[in-house]
Amino acid sequence: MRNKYYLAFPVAAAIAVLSLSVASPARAADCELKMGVMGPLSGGAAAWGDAMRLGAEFAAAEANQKGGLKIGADTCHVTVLPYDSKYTVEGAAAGGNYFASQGVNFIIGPVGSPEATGVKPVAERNGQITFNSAYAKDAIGPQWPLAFHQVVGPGTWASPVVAEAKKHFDIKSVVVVAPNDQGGTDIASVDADAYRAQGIEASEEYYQRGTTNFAPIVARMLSKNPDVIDTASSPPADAATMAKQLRQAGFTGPLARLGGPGTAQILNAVGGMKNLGNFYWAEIVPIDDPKVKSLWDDYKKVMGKAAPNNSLFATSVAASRLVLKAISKAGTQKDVNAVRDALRSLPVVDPNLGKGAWTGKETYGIAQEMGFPVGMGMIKDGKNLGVRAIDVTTK
Amino acid sequence: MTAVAEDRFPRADWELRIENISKNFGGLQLFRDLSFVLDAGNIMGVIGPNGAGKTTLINVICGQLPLSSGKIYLGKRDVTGLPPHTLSRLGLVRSFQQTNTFKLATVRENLMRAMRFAGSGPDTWNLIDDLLDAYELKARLDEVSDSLPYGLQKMLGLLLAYVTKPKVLLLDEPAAGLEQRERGNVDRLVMHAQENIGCSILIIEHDMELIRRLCPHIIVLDAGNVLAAGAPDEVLSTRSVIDAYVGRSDDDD
Amino acid sequence: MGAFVARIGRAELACIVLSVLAFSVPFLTHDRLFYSISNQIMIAVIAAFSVFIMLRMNLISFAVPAFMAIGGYAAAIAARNGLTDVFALMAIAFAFPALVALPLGALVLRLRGVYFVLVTYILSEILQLFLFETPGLTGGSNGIAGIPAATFFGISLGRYEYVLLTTAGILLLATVITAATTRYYGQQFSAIEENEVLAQSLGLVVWRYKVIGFVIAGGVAGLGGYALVTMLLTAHPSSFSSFSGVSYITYAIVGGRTSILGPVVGSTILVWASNLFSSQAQYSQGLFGVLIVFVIFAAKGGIVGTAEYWLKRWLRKRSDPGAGDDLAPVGRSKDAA
Amino acid sequence: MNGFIAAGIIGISLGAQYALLALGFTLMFGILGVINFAHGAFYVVGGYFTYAAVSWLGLPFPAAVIVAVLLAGALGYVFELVVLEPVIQDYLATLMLTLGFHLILTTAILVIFGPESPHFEFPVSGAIRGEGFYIPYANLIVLAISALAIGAIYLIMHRTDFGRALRALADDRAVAAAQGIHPRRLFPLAFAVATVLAALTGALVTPMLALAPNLGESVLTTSFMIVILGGLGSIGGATIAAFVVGIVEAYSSVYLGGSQGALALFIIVLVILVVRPRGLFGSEFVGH
Repeated sequence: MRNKYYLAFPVAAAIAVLSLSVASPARAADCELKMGVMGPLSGGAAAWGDAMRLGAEFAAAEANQKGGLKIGADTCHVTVLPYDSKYTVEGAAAGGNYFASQGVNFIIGPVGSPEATGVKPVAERNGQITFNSAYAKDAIGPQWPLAFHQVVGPGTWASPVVAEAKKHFDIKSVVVVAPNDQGGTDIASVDADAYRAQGIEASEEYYQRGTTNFAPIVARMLSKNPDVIDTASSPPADAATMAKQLRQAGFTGPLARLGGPGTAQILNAVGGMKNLGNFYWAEIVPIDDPKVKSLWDDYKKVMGKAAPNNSLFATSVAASRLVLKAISKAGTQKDVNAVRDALRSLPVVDPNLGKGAWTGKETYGIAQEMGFPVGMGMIKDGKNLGVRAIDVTTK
Repeated sequence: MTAVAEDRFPRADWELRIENISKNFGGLQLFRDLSFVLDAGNIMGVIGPNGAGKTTLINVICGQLPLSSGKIYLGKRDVTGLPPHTLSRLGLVRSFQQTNTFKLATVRENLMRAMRFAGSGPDTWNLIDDLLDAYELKARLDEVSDSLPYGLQKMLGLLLAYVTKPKVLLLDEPAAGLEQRERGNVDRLVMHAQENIGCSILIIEHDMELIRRLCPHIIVLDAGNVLAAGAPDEVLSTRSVIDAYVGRSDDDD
Repeated sequence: MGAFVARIGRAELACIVLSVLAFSVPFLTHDRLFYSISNQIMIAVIAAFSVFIMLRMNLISFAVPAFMAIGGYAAAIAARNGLTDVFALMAIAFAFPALVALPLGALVLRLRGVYFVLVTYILSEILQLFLFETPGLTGGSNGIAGIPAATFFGISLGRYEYVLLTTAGILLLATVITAATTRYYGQQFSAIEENEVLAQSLGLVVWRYKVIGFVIAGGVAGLGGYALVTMLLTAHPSSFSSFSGVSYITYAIVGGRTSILGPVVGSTILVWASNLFSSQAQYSQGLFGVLIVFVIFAAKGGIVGTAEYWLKRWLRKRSDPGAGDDLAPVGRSKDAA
Repeated sequence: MNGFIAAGIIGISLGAQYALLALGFTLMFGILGVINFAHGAFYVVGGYFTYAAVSWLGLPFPAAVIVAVLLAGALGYVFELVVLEPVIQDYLATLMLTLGFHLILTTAILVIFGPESPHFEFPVSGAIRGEGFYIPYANLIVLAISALAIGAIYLIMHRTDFGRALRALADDRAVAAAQGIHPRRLFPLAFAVATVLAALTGALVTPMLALAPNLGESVLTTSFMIVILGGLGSIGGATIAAFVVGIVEAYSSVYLGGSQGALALFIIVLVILVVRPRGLFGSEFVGH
C-alpha cells in the first residue's frame, strides 16, 4: 500500500495531478490499532527519538503479548509507526500529516520544542492526540485540547528541586547557561526564575548553538563569580565540555544540571567523582527507584535486547500505556475526542512510575501533563548520594 | 555612444597614450615606468619574450587589473582606473587569447550580444557581412560557438571585439594557435577595420611575419621595459632584441 | 501559437502551466500526506527558483533561507497586526527581502563569485543570531505562533485546502517573476554565466545585472518564506536554518541549472525522496548525499539538462543519422527569441 | 584586568586551532579552486579515527593520531582522484560533490559510532596557572603542532618542487600544464595534504573538547570566516586571520556573551570584507 503510494509521488507531484493515486487514506485491516511515534531519529538528537520510539514499541509489545488490546467488541493488534521529525518544525508538521494519511490518530511524541511547535496546529487540524516531551513554555495549552505532555516541565519541578538543592548546598548566586535556541531559552529562563523564587541571585547566559570550545563562555561566567553554575538544557556533550573547562579554569563550586541528562558524560569529562566534587541534577524519572529500574529489565525480557540508556524511554512507555488504556476505555479508535476525555478521566498510575496526577493547570493552563514524581540526583564532596524522588503532583 | 560616424578621418581622441605606468604583483614587478603612444588610426605591434608582461599590459590598459602607478589617456581624456565596461563604452576594446566567445551561445547570439552590450546598432551586421562570408560563418550562424573549429572560434572572438566599433582595438595574440593558412584571416580583419572604421589598433603577437605584414611601427618589451621601438625591420635586427629572444621557450605568458 | 511559445520559452511556459495545475491539488484528494508533500514541494520550488536566478550568473547563494525568513517574518508580523489580505501579504513578503537585498548586493557583488558564496553562507548565520537577539520583534527563539489566517476578499483561508490554494497562488507568482526575469535578461545572464570577463570587456555592466538578479531572487525567496509560514501557521527560526539553504541549492543543481524546469524537477523529486527517507530513519541525510554525488557525477547539467541532451541527440539522429555528436553535453534550449 | 589577560590567552589558543583548521581549507581553494564543504566532516573523521585507534586497537595516542590522519589523507586522496578530478574545473560541481561527501561522511559516522559523543580524553591534563589566568598543557601542545604544521606547509610550498608545481598550478593551470606539470598527479596529493590538516586538527582538538558526529557544520562556518578574512588561497593570510578570529571571538564572547559575541564576530568579518573585498591578504594571483 505505502509503496504503491510513494511510487506515485514523483510523477504526481511533478504534474501536481494525482488522479491515479487518489488512494483513500490507509484504513486498518480487520482490527489493527496503529500508534504513531515521532521524534528525531537522525541527527544530533537521535538518541531521544530512539528512546521515544522504543518506549512506544515496548508498550505495544506488552499489549500484544496479552493477545492484543480490547477496543469495544474486538481485540486489536497494536502496531507502531515511527516518523523522523528531525527535531524541526517542518519535520513534525509533515509527520502529523503523514500519520493522518496512514489513519493514525494517536501519536507518542514528538520530543523537542521545535517539533512540538510544528505538530500542535497540524495535529489539532487533523484531530490527532499527541503526547510530546518538550520543555517549551507552550508545550501544551488550552488552545490545543488534543496535545498532552508526557514529562513534567521545569515550570512544575524546578522550584521543588531548587528548594531541595538549597538544603544541601550554600547557594547565593547562580549562572544558568544554555544554547541560544528554543531548546535552551525555554528551560534556562524557567530555571533562573525558580532560583530567584528561592531568593537566589540568578543570571542567564546564552551561547551560540554549535559552539565547540567554551573557554570564553567559561571565562565570562566566572567573571560573575557565582556559587553554582547550572548547564540547564545544554546538549550533554556541551554540558560535559563546559564542566571540564570550568574545573580546568579552577571553578570548585557545585555544578548543576536542571533540564537535561548526561551525568555519565559529565563524570567522564571531568574525570570522575573526585574532580566533579559537588553536582546536582534533575531526572525525568527517579531512576534509582527499584520499580522504575525494573522497567529496563522488563524491556530486555520482552524485546530480547537492552533498553536504551535514556530515561525518556520510561515516560514514553508510561504515556503509551495510558493512551492504550484510554482507547480501550473509550471503546473506539475513531472518535478521538472520546479517547481524549477517557484519557483525562483516567488516574495517572503506572506499574513502574507509580502514582501521579494530571498536572500542568498552573504552568500551561490545562491539566494534560502526565505528572509522575521526578528524580533529583546529587553528588556531594565526590560521593554519589543517588537519585531521590521529588513529588511534584501536589501542584 | 560608440556608434561612431563612418568618417574616414579619425579624430584626435582615437589616440591611446600610456604614461609611465607600472604594475606589481606582490613583490614581483611586471613593468616599470612604461610609456608609449598609439597614434590615432595607426597600427602598432607589441612583441617580446614570455614573461615580458604583454598580456598583463593589455589587462591593465583595459582595466581588468589595477595599475600600480602611471596614467592612461584616451585622446585628451584620463581613463586611468576606469572599469572595463566603461572603457569599452568609451571605445577602448580588446580581444582575448583563449576562451574568447560565449561557448553555449550560437554564432548569431554571440554577435548580437556584442552589439547589444556595446550599443552599436543592428546596422553593424552590414559592416561585417563580407567578413562573415570570407570566414564562411554565414552558413554556421546558428551553430553553438563551442562546436566551431578552433580557428573559427578565434575569428569569432575577434569579430566580437570588432562589432563594438571600437576607437582603439587591442588584439591579444590574434594568431596564436592558428594554422599558417588561417593567419590571413587576422590580416583581413585588421585591414577591414582600418578601411571601414579607421580605428587605432594595438597587436600583441609572437608571429613576426604577421607583425611585419601589418605593423608600420612596433615596440619590443622585455622584463617590463621598452627594449626598442621603430619600424619592424630595423628593430628586429638590433642585437639586444635578438638576445632577448635567444633560448626563450615559446608559449603564452 | 508557435511564435507565442517561442517568445515566452518552452520551459518557461511548461513551468507556468505546472504552477497553474498546482491549484487542482485540493480538488483531487483529501489525503493529508499528499497535501503536505505537495505543499512542501511548492515551497521548495519557490526557494529553488531563488537559487536558480543566481545560478544563471554562476553565483551560488546560501542566503535563500535568510531572505525567506525576512519575507516570512515580515508577513507574519503584518498579519499579527491585523493586515490579513493575502495579496498585501504577498507584496510585503516580496518587497522586504528585495529591499534588504539591494544595498547588500551592491556591496557583496563587487566580490568574486567564490566570496559571494561564502558571504551568503555567513549571512544566513547572521540572520539566525539576529532573530534570537530581537525577541520583541520576532519572538526570539520561540518565533511567532498563532498567526491569523490570511483572507481572500474577506474569505478566511484557514482550512488546509485554502492554504494549498494560497501556496499555489504564491508559486504561480514566483514562477512568473522568475520566468520573466530569466527570459528578459536571458542574454545578459547567459553572457555572464558563460564568459563574464568577455561580457564586461564588450561593455556589459556586469555587477548591475548581478544586483538586479540578487534583488529579484531575494524577493522570490521572500515569497517562499511566506508560503512556509502559511503552511506552518508559525514563523520559527529553525524553519530558516542556514543548512536548509544547502537543500535548496541541491534541488536547483540536481534538477538542472540549464533550464527553469530544473528547480521544479529537482525540488519535486528530492522533496518527495526526503519524505520517503524520513520513515527510513537516520540514513536520510546520507542517502541525500549519495544522490547529490551521483547526479553531479553521472549527469552534468542535472536531470533536465541530461534529458534535454539525449532528447536532442535522439531528434538529430532521427533527422539525419550520423550527426548529433557535436552537441555540447550541457545543451540549453535555444528558442530563437 | 585578569579577565582581559585570560581572554587574550584563550583567544591565542583558539587561534592556534583555527589556523591549523583553515590551512587545509585555504590550500585546497588556492590550488584546486575547490570550496571543500567536506572540510568539517574530515575534522570529525580525524577525531573518530583517532578515537577508534585508541579505544579499539589500543594504540598510544600519538600513534593513533598518525594512523588516523594518514587514513583520512588516503580517503581524501581517493575522493579527489575518483570523484573530484573529472570535474575539477567546474567550481559549482566540486562544491556540490564535497557537500554530498560531507553528508555521507557525517551519516556514516552517526551509523558506526552512534549519536552519543564517546568518552575520549586528551592524554595530557593539567595546566599552567598564573595570576588570574591558566593555560592547559594540551593547548600548548596544539599551539606547537600548529606552528610546526604551518612552517612545514610553508617550506613545502616554497622550497620543494612539489610546492613550486602546486603554486604554478594555482597561478595558471593552463601555463603550468604546458610546462609539463600534471594536475592529475598533483591534485589528489594536494587534496590529501589538506584533508590531513583537517583530520589532524580534529584528532587533537576533539579529545580536548568533545567528539560528536555533528560538529562538522560549525567547524565549516569557522573555516569560511577565516579564509574570507585572510583572503582565499593565502597561507599567511589564513594564519593571521585565524588568530584574529580566535582573539575577537574570545573577547567578544567574554564581554558580550556567547550569542552577541558570535553576532559581533560575523559582522566584523562582513565589514572587513566590504572594506577589503579580497580579504586582508588576498593575492591577485590565487583563486579562480
